[in-house]
This record gives sequence, structure tokens and C-alpha cells, in this order.
Amino acid sequence: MDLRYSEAEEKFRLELRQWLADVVPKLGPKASSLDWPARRTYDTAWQRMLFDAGYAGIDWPVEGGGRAASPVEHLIYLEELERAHAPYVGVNFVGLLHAGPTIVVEGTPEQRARFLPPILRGDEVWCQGFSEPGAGSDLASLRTKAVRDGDEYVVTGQKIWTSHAEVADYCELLVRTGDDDSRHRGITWLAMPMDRPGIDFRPLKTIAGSTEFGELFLDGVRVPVANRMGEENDGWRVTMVTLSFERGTAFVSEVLQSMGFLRDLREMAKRTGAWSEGDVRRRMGHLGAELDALWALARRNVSQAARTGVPGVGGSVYKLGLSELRQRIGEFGMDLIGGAGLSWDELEGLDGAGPIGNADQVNTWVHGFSRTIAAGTSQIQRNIIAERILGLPKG
Amino acid sequence: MDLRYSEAEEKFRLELRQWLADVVPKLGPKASSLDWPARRTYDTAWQRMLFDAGYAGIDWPVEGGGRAASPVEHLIYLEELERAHAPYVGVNFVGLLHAGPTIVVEGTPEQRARFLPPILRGDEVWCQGFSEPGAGSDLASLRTKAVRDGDEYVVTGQKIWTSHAEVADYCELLVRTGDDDSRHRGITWLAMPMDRPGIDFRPLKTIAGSTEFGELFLDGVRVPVANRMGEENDGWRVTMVTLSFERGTAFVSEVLQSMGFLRDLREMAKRTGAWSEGDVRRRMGHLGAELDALWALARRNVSQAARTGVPGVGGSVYKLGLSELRQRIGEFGMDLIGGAGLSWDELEGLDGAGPIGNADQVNTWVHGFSRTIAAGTSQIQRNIIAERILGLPKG
Amino acid sequence: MDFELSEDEAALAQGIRSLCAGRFPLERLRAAEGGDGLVDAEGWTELADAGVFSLQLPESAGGIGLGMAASSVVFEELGRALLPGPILASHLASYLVPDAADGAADGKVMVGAVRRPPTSGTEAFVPALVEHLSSLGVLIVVGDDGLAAVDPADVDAVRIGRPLDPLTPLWRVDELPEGRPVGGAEQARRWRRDQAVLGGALLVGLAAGTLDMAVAYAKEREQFGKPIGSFQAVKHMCADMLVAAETARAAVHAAAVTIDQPGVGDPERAAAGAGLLASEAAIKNGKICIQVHGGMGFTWEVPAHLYLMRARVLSQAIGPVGGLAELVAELY
Amino acid sequence: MDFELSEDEAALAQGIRSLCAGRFPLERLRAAEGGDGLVDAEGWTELADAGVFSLQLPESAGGIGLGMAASSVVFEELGRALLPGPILASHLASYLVPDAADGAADGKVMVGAVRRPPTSGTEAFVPALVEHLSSLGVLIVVGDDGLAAVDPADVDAVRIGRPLDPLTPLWRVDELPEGRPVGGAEQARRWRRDQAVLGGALLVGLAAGTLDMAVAYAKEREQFGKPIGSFQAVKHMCADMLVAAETARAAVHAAAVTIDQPGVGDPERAAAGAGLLASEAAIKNGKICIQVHGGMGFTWEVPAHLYLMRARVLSQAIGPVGGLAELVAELY
Repeated sequence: MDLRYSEAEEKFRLELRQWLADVVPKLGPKASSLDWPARRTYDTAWQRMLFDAGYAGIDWPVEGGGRAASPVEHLIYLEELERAHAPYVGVNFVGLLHAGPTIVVEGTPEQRARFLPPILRGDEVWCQGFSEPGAGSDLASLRTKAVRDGDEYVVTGQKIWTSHAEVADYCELLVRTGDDDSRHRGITWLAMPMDRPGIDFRPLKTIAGSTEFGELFLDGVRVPVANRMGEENDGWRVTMVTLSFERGTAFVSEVLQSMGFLRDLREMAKRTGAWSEGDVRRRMGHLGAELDALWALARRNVSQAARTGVPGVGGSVYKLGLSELRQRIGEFGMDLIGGAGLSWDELEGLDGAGPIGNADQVNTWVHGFSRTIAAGTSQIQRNIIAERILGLPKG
Repeated sequence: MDLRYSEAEEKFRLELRQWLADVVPKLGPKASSLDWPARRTYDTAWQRMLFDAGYAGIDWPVEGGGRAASPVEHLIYLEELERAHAPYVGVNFVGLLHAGPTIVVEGTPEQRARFLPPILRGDEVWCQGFSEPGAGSDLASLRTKAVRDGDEYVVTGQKIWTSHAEVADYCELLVRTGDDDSRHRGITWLAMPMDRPGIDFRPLKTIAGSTEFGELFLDGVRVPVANRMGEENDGWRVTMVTLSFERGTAFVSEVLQSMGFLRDLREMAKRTGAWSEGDVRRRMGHLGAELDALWALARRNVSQAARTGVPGVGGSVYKLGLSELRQRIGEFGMDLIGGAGLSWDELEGLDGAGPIGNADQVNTWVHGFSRTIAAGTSQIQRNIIAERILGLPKG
Repeated sequence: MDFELSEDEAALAQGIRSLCAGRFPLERLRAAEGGDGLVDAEGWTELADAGVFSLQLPESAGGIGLGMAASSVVFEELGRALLPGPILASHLASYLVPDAADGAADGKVMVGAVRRPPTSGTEAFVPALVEHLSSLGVLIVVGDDGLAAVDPADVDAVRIGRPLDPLTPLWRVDELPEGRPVGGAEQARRWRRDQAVLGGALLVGLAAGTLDMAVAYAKEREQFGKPIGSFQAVKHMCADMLVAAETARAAVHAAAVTIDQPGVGDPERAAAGAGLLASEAAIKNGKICIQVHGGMGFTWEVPAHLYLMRARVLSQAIGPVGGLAELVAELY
Repeated sequence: MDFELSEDEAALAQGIRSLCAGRFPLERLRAAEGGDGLVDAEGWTELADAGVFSLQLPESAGGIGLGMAASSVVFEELGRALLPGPILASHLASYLVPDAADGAADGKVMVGAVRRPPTSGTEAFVPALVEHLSSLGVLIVVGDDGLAAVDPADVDAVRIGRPLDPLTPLWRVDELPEGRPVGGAEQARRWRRDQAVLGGALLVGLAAGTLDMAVAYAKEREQFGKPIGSFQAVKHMCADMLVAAETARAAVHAAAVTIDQPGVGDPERAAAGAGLLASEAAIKNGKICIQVHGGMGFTWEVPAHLYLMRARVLSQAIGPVGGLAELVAELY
């Protein structure tokens, strides 16, 4: 077990750190979360800067146009971005983290040449059309229908939880091409251009009051067969391929961010005097120890990925542990600020105590509720752990 | 909603309290928990005293020889016994709380005359032979076989969790008289005399080091058909009948006892200085509030039973809540005494701080583990609540 | 001893439930989300006519002359209906500070309340946040040593743009006026005690409301070919919700009756415990309700969050659970 | 950076696991329950030969010269095997106070340790309880400001009739001798830190051991016509056990490596966090293991309780979790 970085890794870190120190301060202010075109402009401009500096597709293979960084370098990359308060992938996230990797592995040379460079350069934005109102945890029950008509598929159905559709050029779409009850065996993966007729998008407001995702209504949308990734009815396998891209670096930014959040809470508690209460210190120390442990687990997963190509059993354990922990961290923040938690607006404290920072606490708390649901509920994670890792029999 | 007692109820309480004040101080010291004959002598002598004073079978109907106290009087009875530190039912518990009530409802006049008076007088002690090594939560899968031979059943099989078998005269026994796969439909209830040949008992040591229960091995034991309660193959219904005896008074003694335990912990914490820690006070107050609420729930269940004859939905809620709470109370006690919890022997504190009382804390903690298992695990209780109360569909 | 609801109490609860369902259905409340005047004057009068504000005012003073038990069943229903507005303070003021709350009992005046922020300790840095300020006729300031009445027009306040609960508008007040003293330390203590119990009743209503929502969704929503309520994980979450709600309900009712009936117990301890358990039940159940609804639970459309945010508002009003627990411990 | 076990570390763990399985199988340990000399002198020598006590002693002093990382994988295996005896103190003493622990490294002397009870504060009322006293050649007394060596023959002690863990005999000592100073405050701090990490490793072994037991039972035990492990409630309990064990294991390993490799992090914070999470994982998993076994879990025969009781013993040795949490908070 070795937690020291090699000379090459330290060099990678140093170069990146210097570049970030150079460019991040020059970035303009972040776009309002409600102004989608501005968000696209901001996020894709950042992506272009990464591209020009050679950091785009950090973990993509070279043949896909990526940098093919090792899992450890990828980890360093995330650490340094977080440390520099650099922008996160933003609207580029489906393209960079999901659709792109799928095309790298499953695309024909033509498809790779068509789709990958614009993602890496920040020229094209992707969204995801996987889940449906009736197919959440049970994704294989999806019903959006695609019927072949010449060299096009005609797609009709409804998707949900589609992020960034307002500004997306393409949608990675799962459709049913097999019988209604074909489940995993009758699904096909399509790259749907978002400018086609028949696409309607209705944003869904979250409990945080924002509109990060929405519903996609598809009525006879024509998608070229040339946009199909892999074979017809083989879309389930194609989709799963992307998971093999995971190198244990998922949610790493969130762990590091949460550590900073805890330190902020400590500063605030010291200012308000709450720090003198033993149970405040104990709760904070306990949460901190858990975060430290998850950070250790992340490095373990990354190390296993570096050795074997896959992060191993740690993934679900880490996801379950982190999402549950995030909720408890959110509750701790809310408890610490007491009445100030009743406002989403940033408050100034009395008696010159400065800003309370309550907008952060409230956001952390409220967004925490999505953590145990999105990307596999905690219940599904426990099933996966029990059945795939511990070998307990299926229900 | 009325928490005041009627004049008649207060009179009942006062008479009982006076009688207890008179007799309890005269009781000799409790028998060692390892000396079974002495325990039988002590417990049955107490039962005889209750009988002579007219309190035996407090909740049994008059036709069964009981006092037919109302659920509220029964509650008062338990309160006063706890308040006076009077003995609990001890070895008489299966007879008084389970087998007896079953015979009251299901027995023929001859059976009632034969079995009930000795239970009430403390002359005969019963044990229970329901569970089997392979039939725990799934009682209906029991396999102990009874074959009719003339006017006797010949019983062969194995039972487990049988309490007080060392000193029992009878065993309320569930046997399979139907096909192997007849489940609920092929079970028969027998009163098995414990002096018959073919009965072997092996005590099971608990994690507390005691032997409260054990395994009963039955090899061709002959039980008269006259000892069958109800019809052949109707034993499941016969058994369930006893549940209808429940009037919301189950575990009431445990709630009251736990309140006393918490108060003892507070006294100890004040002595040691732990009381100055905010989180000790908060944990204790929280546990206390939960106990108060369960005591309120108990009175609600009793009230409902007084109105309708059954305690209603509260039973499983109360059982689940209490058994989980008992475990947390046990952990609190252990945490409070720190290192002293490493010894089952009663310790004296340093610096004249008096006895630590750690034997109580350790016992409470260790016995707590059985609470979420015995009489229906917490998992089974949650199933019952979800399916029978909330109407969620069966798995 | 009969701790079940009396016929009168059950009828009272049923009446309020019908009133809320007919007059204040959730769709209607939601239509006013984020605005002022969430309860119009006419609606407020209907609540008054149903006795919501005058329940505990003596008959001699024009009230109904009932006690905390009756109020607790009423407030549970109001909580379950997510009824907005300063209902609790208006109710408390009508019998605790009747002189300062003229018009409260018959719904002519809405009364609000706010705890005076402590001048030392961990909460001393948070400004006062006053609910529903623009609708109030009187604001009661609850201090440790007494109650004061403040004219809302005298309050220098800034409206909060985004209150946590979209059905509870909030104003920030940096300097609360001293106001006119209307009660001493004993009345302030009674205010806090009764507020814990009836705030607890509202919270129990929230806990029961989210339980009902979760169970209904678990029966209807299908995944993997069957209702999600047939999976043990979901079943057990719902069972835990029921335990939380029923336990807190028993605690709230016991506290109410213990206040009404001297001699049956310690009302201070019962009230603190009831507020504590009701707070926790409402917050826990709100959270589980979101989880049972999956992604939909995270949408604004599904009202689970409204119950959860209201639970935070009420929990804050009756005092942090840690303080309530310490009070129980002292009195145990 | 490669945080997986190295080949050497994996081989070391495997070697210790084989040694324990062959030489100290659970049936054999259990046969000695409640007695002294749970590990005979011969067995102790075999542990020494395997390097258990000399792992961190420099090669120049006749040791193996490895670090905390190697020790942590060894102690996890010893914990999983429920190995009794003063293994942790003997190991720590061999490299932290080698002069006072002559013979510890090669297994000729067993070294025990006890924390000097504080003279004020909440723990001041509990007498010192010394483990394995009758087997010890030296007793190290760990105080806040230093380490002292005491001759066990000089200790006035009363044997505890029923220790919580039947595999850890205990003696009550009202007056601990001052002893001979063998280390200052810095060495005492190091002792406590390394003890938290390697005690944590033992606890992770316990947590993993009960997980294995629970999973095996859940696969084999049938109720309602199928293995209980096919019920979600049982599945999810086992999944939670794995999360607890794996998270604590990562924390313990990270703490060990952070001590070995200056500059990769704060060793004090990592050690306190590791001890904290390992304590909780072992106690939680012990409890769930009993629950998964149902009634059988409450019997002496099923060894679930042995893991749980040992967890309490070790948790107490490395310090209450509250104190560890406060230390993490200070250093965060």
C-alpha cells in the first residue's frame, strides 16, 4: 500500500496546477443557473480551454481523441480542479462521461470521427434519454418505441430525467426495437439529433426550485440508422460498456467538496460559539472521519482500476456510503444554523458575525435527498452489494 | 381522551397496593437463576399467594377461574406490581399467559376443569413447544410429527426455545398431523405431560451465560387424544385464539422497568460528573421521551381493547418500537459506564463513588439483543405492519 | 382511563378534515405558493367559524371552552392539510393573551409569534425571521421572561425572497421592537409548552400525511413487474414511518391530556417529549416519503417536499430537539 | 500511488490467516473459554516466529523492520481469528519501548498494557481493569504524559469472575503502581495513536468475521421455503455490514500508510478516524450478525457474541468513540 505519488504523477499534477492557476482566475463569473444559453456558453468555453491545453477527455483512450490518463492521473486531475475551484463539466457531462465513452468503444470509425471531436472541443452538447416515467430503477422495462422505416428509425415515447436538453445537440437514447416484453434483449442505442421535428421538452422543477432536468416527449422523431451504436437490439450491452469506463473516480469531486463544506461549518461554529458544545464537535468529527474513509476508499478503487482496469467491488459500497453520508452532512449543516435554515437567501448574521452562509447549508441539505435516489437508489445499491458482491440469492 | 382513573379503578389500585405492601416485604430472597427447583418453588408460592388473594388469572374470564379484570385494571395491576417490586410470573408464564388462555377458550368443560385450576393455584407449571430448529419466523413449517394410535398420539420430533422445561408438568405442543406440506392446515395442539417416556431436554446457554430455554427432543412420546385442544388439524387456529387474549398490556412491565433504569442511570451520571455533558443529557432525554411515548401508546392500546376487545393496530407498532428502543437504552448504559462495562461482576467505583451498577447495565445491554428477535423479529413486525395495517401487497 | 379519542373529539377531527378537504384542498393552496395572503380573509373566517382559534378561549369570553386535547386533534388535521398561515400563534394568543389578541378568536385578526433571539449562546447570531408578517394584526414576541405585543407596522423588516417553505412567507427583522408587555415568565413558559404540544400536533399531521402519500405511491407504482410496496425495503420504510407517526401522536395526545388533567403526569416533561418526537417523526417521514417516490419525490410537483419544509419551519418554532431532550432529561 | 495491498502484504495476510486457521481454530480457542493461559506458551512462540511481535522492530534490533501497513494487515487477520492474549500490547511494546519489553519480540515475554485511569472527569470513578494479568511479564501503564513499566508481581489485583469477553480474562486494580518511566508524553501519544490503528485493524477483522458468518448463515438458513438471504431485509442488513467493514478497513489502511509515509496526510487525524470507524463497524456488525441468526444468535454456541464482546473490549482500549471524534474534529 503506497499513498505517495510517483515523480511522473507529481509532474503531471504540477503542470496542471500551474495551468489552472493561470487560467481559472481569468474565467468570467458563472452563469445564472436559470440561464441555459449562458450556461452552455460558459461550460463549453471551459471545455474548449481544456481541449486546447490537452486535458479534454482526460480518461478517454488516445484513439478516441482523449489523453488516456491513468486512473491515478485522473484522480489527480479531479483533485486539482477541485483545489483550484475550476468549473465542473457542467452541460458537457453526458457527452464527456457517458455518450462519448460509449461511442469510443462501440462506434464505427465514421461515427467516432463524426461525434467525438465536437464533444471534446465543446462544440456539441449531449443529453441522455434513458429513464422513462415507468422505467426508473427497472430501466429494462422501457417502452419508447422505435420502428425501422428505410434508413431511419421512427421513435415515439417519453423520457424523463433528461438533463440539459434545452441546450443539447444530441441525445443518447435507448429505445425498444424488440417485442414489448423483450426487456434487455430488445433495446437499441441511438444518437438522436435534438433539432428533429417531433421532440418536445418540458423542464421539471426540482424541490430546490431549479430545473436541472425534464421530460422529453418524442412523437414520430426520425433518427438515421447510421446513428445507431452497435447492433439493433444490442443496446443494453452497449450501454453497460460505458460502465467499464469507470475507474473509481466517480463522485471524487463530491467527497473533496464535502470536506471543504465541513471545514466551512467548523469555522462558522467557532464564530458562533457552537464549537464549545461537545456534541457539535463529535458530530463534525464523526462525519469528517467518514469522509476521510471514503476518500481512502476512492483511492483504493482507483488503485484497483489501475491494476485491473476495473474499480472492483468498491464502487457500490462507495456510492452507497457517500450518498447516505451526504444526507447526514446536510442535516448537520441545517442543525448548526438553526433558524437561518428557513431561508434560501443568503443571510447576514447579527452582531457583526458576517454572512451565515445558509444558502450553502440549505442547498447541501436539499440536494442530499437526490443522492440516495439518482444513479441507483440506496435500496438498489444494497441489492447489488448483497447479490453481486456477497453472493446472496436473488429475491 | 381521559387519563384519569375512575373511582372503582382507584379503589382496585388501592386495595392491591395495600395487599402488596403487606406481602412483598415478607417474601424471601429470590432463588438463584441457576437453581430451577428453587425458582419453581419461589414462583409458584407467589402464584399461590396471588390466588389466595383473588388476583390469580387477573385477565382470565370468570368461567376460567379468573378475575376478569378490565384491561384498565390489568394495566393498574402491572403498574402496582412493578411499583412494589413484586415477583413477575416467572416459571408460571406459559401457563398463565398462553396455555391457560387457550384452554379457557378452546377446552372442553372436562379439560378446563382438569388444567386450569392447577395453573391458577401454582400447582402445575407449563412450558411451550412451538418453535423448531427449522421453524422459527416460519412457524407453520413445523415438522414434529404426531401419529394417531388408538386414543393416543405418538409424537416424534424436536422443539427449541422451550422455557422452564426443567420444572414443567405440561407442555403446550404444536405437532403436524396433516401431510408434510399441509402447513397451517395440518397442525394440532396437544397438552403433553412432561413425565412421559421419550422426552429429553437439553438446555441452551444464552449469550448472557444463563439457561432460560432449551431444546426438547421427542421420541415416540405418547399423548392422550383427550389432551388435544380443539379438533385435529385445527391447531393453528387454536393457537391464534390466544392472541385474542392480548389487551394491550404486553411488555408494560418492561416499559416501566426501563423508566426506572433510565432514572438510575441519571443518578449514576450525576455522581460521576457525566451529567455535565450536554450529549449525555440529550441522549437520556431522548430515550426518556420515547419511553414516555410508548407508555402513552400502551395506554392507548389498553383503551382500545377496553372498548373493542382487541388492542388494535398498536400492538406491532408498540412491540417494534419498544424492542428497538430497549437496545438503544442498553447501549446508552454501556457507553455511560465505559470500561466498567467489561465486567459482568458488580464493581465498586473508586473514590467512594459507590457501586457502579455495571451488572445492570451489562445485563440490559446483552438482553436487549433478544428483544428484536423473540416473539417475532423486528423484520417480521415490519412486514406485519406494512401488510396488515398499511395494506401493502405481500412479497 | 380511556385514552382513545372521545366521540366528540373524533367528530371534531372529522369536521376539520372535511373543512380542509373542501375549502383548502392542496391544489388550491399550491396555486398561491410563494405569494402573500395564502389564506384569504374569507377562508380565515371559516376557520374561525369552525372554532380553530377560539377552541380554548373560555365560554364566558365567547370561546368554546375546550382544552388542549381538543386542540391537538384539530391541529393534527390542520397539519395534515398543510394549512398555511399563522394558525398556531392565533390560536395560542386567543386564550393565553386574550387582551392583546382582540379579534383573534373570531378570525378578524391574524396573530403571529416570534421567539426573541437570544443575546448570547449559539443562536445569538441568527436574526429573527417572522412568518406571515404582512398578514398580521399583532405580533407576539416570546422571550424567556415574558410575552410582548408588537404592532407589525412598527417592525422594520425585509422580505425573504426564497423562504424554505413556499407556503410560509418570511421576513427578516434585525431589531425586534420591545413591544407592550402582555405576559410574564409564567405565561411565556405556558406559551412555549402549549406551542410544543400543538406544534407537535401539526407535525404529527405532517408525518401522517407523508405516510399516506408514501403508502399510496408504493401500492400504485410498479417496477420489476410489481408494486414497489411489495418489496421489503419499501415495506419496511413505510412501517418505520408508521411507528414514528403513531408514537409521536400518542406522545402529543398524552401531553395535551396531561395539561388538561392536573395530576395525571408532568405536563412540562410530556410537552417537551411530544414536541421532540413529533419534530423527528415529521422530518424523518418527509425524507422517507421522498425516497419512496424516487426521482419523482425530488420534483416540485410531488408535494412531499412541502411537508418536509413545513416540518423544518415548525420544528424550529417549537425549539431545537436537543433543547427539548435536555428538558425531558431534567424532569425525568 | 497504489493503495491496494502489495504482493508482500497480501502474502503476509495469507500467512497469518493460515497460521490462525491451523494453529488457533475457533473450536480450540473456545475450549479454553473463561480460563487463564488462553494462548499457551508454545502457541505464543509460533506467533512470534511468524513475526507478529517483531514486525516493526528494526532489523538492527533483531526485528523485521516493517511498518504500520504490514502490521495492519496482520492484525486484521488476528482479529478475524478472535485470537486471544495481549497481542496488541506485546506488538507495540516491542518497537515503542524495546528496553522495557525485552523478550517481547521473540515471544518469550507477554506484555500487557492498561490506561492509567484519569483522576478527574467522567471516567475517574472506574477502577483500572487489566487484561491477561496472570500471563504478563511486563505491564505498560499508559498515562497522558508518559509510559511506565510495572512488574505484574507488584500489582495488587482481584480477578473478575465474569469478564464480558470470555476470551479476555480481567483483573481489577484499584491502585496502579507508579512503575518505572519508560517513555515520555511523545511516546505515550505514539502508543495511543498506533494502538488506535492496530486496535482498529483487529476491530476490522471482527467486523469482517461477523459479516462472513452472517452471509454464510443467510445463504444456508431457510424460512418460508427459501434462504433468508433472499429476503431484502436480510440482504440489506448484510450490505450495510459490508459497507461498514470496507469503509473502516480503508480508514485503517490509510491511517497505517499515513504513519509510515510522512507527507501523505495527518497521521493523528487518520488514526483517530480509523479507530472510531473500526469500533463502530465491529459493534454494529456484531449486533446485526446476532439479528441475522435470529434465536440462534442469542445462544452461547453461535460465536457471534464473542466477536461483539471482543469489539467492546478493543473499543474501550483505544478510547471512547466520542473522544476520537473530537480529536478528528480538532485536526480537520
